[in-house]
Amino acid sequence: MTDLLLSQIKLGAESQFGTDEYVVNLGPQHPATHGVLRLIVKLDGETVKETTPVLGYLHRSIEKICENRTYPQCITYTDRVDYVSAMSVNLAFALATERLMGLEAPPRAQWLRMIMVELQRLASHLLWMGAFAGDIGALTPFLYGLRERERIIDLFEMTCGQRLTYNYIRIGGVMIDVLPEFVPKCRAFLDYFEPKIAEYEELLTYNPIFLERTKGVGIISPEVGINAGVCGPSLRGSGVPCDVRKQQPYLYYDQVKFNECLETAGDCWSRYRVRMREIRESVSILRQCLDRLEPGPFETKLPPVLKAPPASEIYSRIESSRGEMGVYLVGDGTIKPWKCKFRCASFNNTYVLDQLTRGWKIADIMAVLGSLDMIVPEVDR
Amino acid sequence: MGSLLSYFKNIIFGFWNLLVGLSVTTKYFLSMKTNTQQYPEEKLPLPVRSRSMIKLIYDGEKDQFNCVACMMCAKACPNSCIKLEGVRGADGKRRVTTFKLDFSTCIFCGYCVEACGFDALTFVAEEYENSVYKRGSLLQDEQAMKWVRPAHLAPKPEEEVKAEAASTAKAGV
Amino acid sequence: MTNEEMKTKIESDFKDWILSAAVSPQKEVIITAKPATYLSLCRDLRDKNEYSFQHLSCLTAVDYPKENKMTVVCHLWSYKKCAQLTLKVDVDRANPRIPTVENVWKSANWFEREVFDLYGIIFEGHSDLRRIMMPEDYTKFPLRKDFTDDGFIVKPN
Amino acid sequence: MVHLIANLLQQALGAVGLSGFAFIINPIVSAVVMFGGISVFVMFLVWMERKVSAHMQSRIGPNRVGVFGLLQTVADALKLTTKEDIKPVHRDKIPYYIAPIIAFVATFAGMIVIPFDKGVSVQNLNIGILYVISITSFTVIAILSAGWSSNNKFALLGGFRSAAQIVSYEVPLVMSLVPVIMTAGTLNLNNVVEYQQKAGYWFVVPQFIAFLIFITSATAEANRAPFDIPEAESELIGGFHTEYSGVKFAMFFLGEYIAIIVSSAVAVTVFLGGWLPLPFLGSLPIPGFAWFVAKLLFVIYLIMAFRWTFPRLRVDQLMDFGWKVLIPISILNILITGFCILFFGKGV
Repeated sequence: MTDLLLSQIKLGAESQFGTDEYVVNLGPQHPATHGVLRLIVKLDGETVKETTPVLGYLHRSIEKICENRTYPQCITYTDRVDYVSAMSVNLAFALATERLMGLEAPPRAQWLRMIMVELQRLASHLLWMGAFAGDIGALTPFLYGLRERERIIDLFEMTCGQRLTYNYIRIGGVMIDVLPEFVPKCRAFLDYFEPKIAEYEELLTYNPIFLERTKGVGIISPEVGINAGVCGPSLRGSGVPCDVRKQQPYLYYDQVKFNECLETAGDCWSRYRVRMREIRESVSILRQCLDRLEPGPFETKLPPVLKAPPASEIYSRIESSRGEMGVYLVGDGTIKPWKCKFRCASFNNTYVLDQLTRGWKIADIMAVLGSLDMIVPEVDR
Repeated sequence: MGSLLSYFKNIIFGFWNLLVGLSVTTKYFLSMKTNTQQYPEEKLPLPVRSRSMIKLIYDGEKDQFNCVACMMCAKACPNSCIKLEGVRGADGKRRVTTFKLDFSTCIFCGYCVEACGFDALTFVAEEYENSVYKRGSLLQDEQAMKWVRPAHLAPKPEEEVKAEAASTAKAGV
Repeated sequence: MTNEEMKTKIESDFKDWILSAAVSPQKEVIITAKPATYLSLCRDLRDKNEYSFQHLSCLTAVDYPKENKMTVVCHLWSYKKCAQLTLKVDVDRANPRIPTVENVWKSANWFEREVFDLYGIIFEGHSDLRRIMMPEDYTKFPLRKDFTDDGFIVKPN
Repeated sequence: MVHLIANLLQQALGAVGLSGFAFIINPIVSAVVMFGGISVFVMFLVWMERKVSAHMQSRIGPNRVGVFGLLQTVADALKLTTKEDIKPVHRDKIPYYIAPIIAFVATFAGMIVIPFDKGVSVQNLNIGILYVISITSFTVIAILSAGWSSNNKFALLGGFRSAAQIVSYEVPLVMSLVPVIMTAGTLNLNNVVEYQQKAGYWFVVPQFIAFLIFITSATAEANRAPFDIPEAESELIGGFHTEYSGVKFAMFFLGEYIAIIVSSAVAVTVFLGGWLPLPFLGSLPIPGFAWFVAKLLFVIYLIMAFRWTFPRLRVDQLMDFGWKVLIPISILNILITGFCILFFGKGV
């Protein structure tokens, strides 16, 4: 009887009931895709066979828009390239334009830029930490992260009047000098913030469930990572020293002391560790910057009309919160860039998602996606 | 035996770290500290630099707008959302006649306010409740944007500003 | 290795493969490759120990309708040497075809898809050349300078 | 209390000469009273969960409807009942409608053997523990059929996960109770408490490991975080109840909370001495019912704290944890308890 049943089942499997891939659409509306990323996931039971990211749901053609705007006007759009870390993109574009036109911002502006960008890195990493923990299922760190991020954003609002899209770092300097109470407030924030980092680590770092979920999951080997263009903290988790701040110093990063945070395992947990350590490093950079901030002008005198030299081009890179942020500008002697390309870290980091998740479980997609710190506006632009 | 030992060690280590995590949340639960602002009842004071709403400054004494329709704001705007016209008045100075700002495309970058050389446009921090029910009502004209500057916000004379800058420079911030 | 040194070194190493090499006023080494040897040049730049440009930082294209060409621009970075290199290759605007560098740098996969999507440059041998940003049934190439569409407004003033 | 009312009712029935119908009337009355009481308690628990999570996250939580937002859940329930009932077109009709009912009834039925105070329970079954465990595991049928019938890929995955999870966590759940049953020598929940009273200690002291295992597997049985993989929000959106809305969703929701109450109540009865007062506080004039509720709230707080502190396990890790950690340890625990009974004549 049993044999008969078994044979029938076998026969059935061959003849009528062929097995098929279980295709699931994660997104574009999904609680864990950080925006409108769509993943077409082919599953075998719970196991992922293939992940295909589908981009473009947030494509706003910022590069085309920038070709039709003057250089200063473009900066307002760079805010929207990566709205979680708008200062970094502001800086990337401003530095590229300055290098294209041979301008130099005064020292106070440079220090202010560094303070702002590092504060932004803190804010971005805090949001990332919360979102990553949320993807894995812990909801409380998200609120803790936002609570501290709120204070950073208050500092930004005090300085430039906006909370998300700042338009603060301008060509040849910054928009406006910080208020006199900014420096003490910033120091007070750092004093308040430092013990909080330990709290996040207590909640997550050695939590056994967190370790289970992240250790050994989504391993990027250094070779694959470099070849696939992974950058920033995600690649540093694999032990590749790729910090643009160290490799190609801009602003005054060669004058401050900080360590490049490296981990070797290349899994989600390493990437988490790299970012948590970067938060500490950023705090130390911020303290040094605040110490060295000296009075002076906050912007250079710009020509009344900003024109790029004809047939000039520049590719300028900075280390944004998510990794390498490059801006490619081609000038044609007019007030508008002939070509403007944003090279965004998330774009390349999302590309490796397929390789990282094959053979893992569906829940690991969320862990890996979270650990790569991708932001959809940056991917789609 | 070693693996058995590490099995129990792992369990105890994991259990301990779970307790550490629980202690953090329990600490916050018991402290009952909250960071919430109950918005309509509690309103936070906004920083003076807040880019909340763009207003057209109206000079109550002279009974006219400060704007002279020089078009600098319209040129600076990345989205071309400012449309304005002006005529030459009886005193020989240009005055604005129509000023239209389409807030549905405005991104509050602040370039118009910065470009204005006549102290005619300004951000008003307090007016941040700007949502409307119809898209059309976001297209505001000079009457809707009219704003008389209160006395305490009047711009300081130039000497005072310079003295202040010098004093902050001395303080070293 | 300074920029000038690298420029002369590249000029001597690959003199048959490149059209020009220069250091721009913005202090970047810019070389223009011949389309026929573009792929082997990329491979050598990645593999040769004195270059080891293992990181394709950015790949994009620029449209020059006046010269009737489009230029594919690769920005390479060497983690070992801390050096940056701009590699250009011109393609015909009417029939834009160029071999893919996907097999040299994996990251080129999406970069080239994006360039195909927005400029219409066909990368021969690409494993998955589909539109990436625009809808799949879209027929135009938005970043070309002669692009027009119904909803497209060029900013006034 | 239930008995009091039932007795009153019986007398009333006897007065009008209908005492023969008492066997029908009694259960109905108990059910109505239980349902009312439990519903109110669930509403309180939802409010409590929101407040607990809010304060853990330095928020305020609901504070608009009623005093301290106590009526927020009432408002939410009202909203749920008035919502449009959205049904997937190609659903499997019968399981789709039955699933929320089973989910609710199966957990609710577990309540009837819980002794809230000395001798106060709807039915004093002599196989109480066995009954609770077996009736609450019916929820797996509900979740599986909900996942299957809603014709949604995420729901189906959630249903499968739930089947695997509940089946494997049933084992440590039972096994953690076995040492207690061995020591007390009874399956009757009332008698277990009475044993603890007689022995002078609660079972949590000698059987602390069993208590931990019980709480863990009870959390898993109730599909609560960190074991909420059937409805894992960040992966499966809502899991098995993705396609349920309105009252049907409310029933699932109610079922989940009742499951928490039932398992916490069993934990309180078996490990924390049920209605017994705290040590050294026995002389206080506090009724046993209050002690019971206080302990219940403590256990429920623990389960809530788990949810708002820990990340979620992956499905295979969940199985690993159940089979490789909980079950071996509970077997070891049973063995040790057995030896102790054998050699010392009583439990550890």
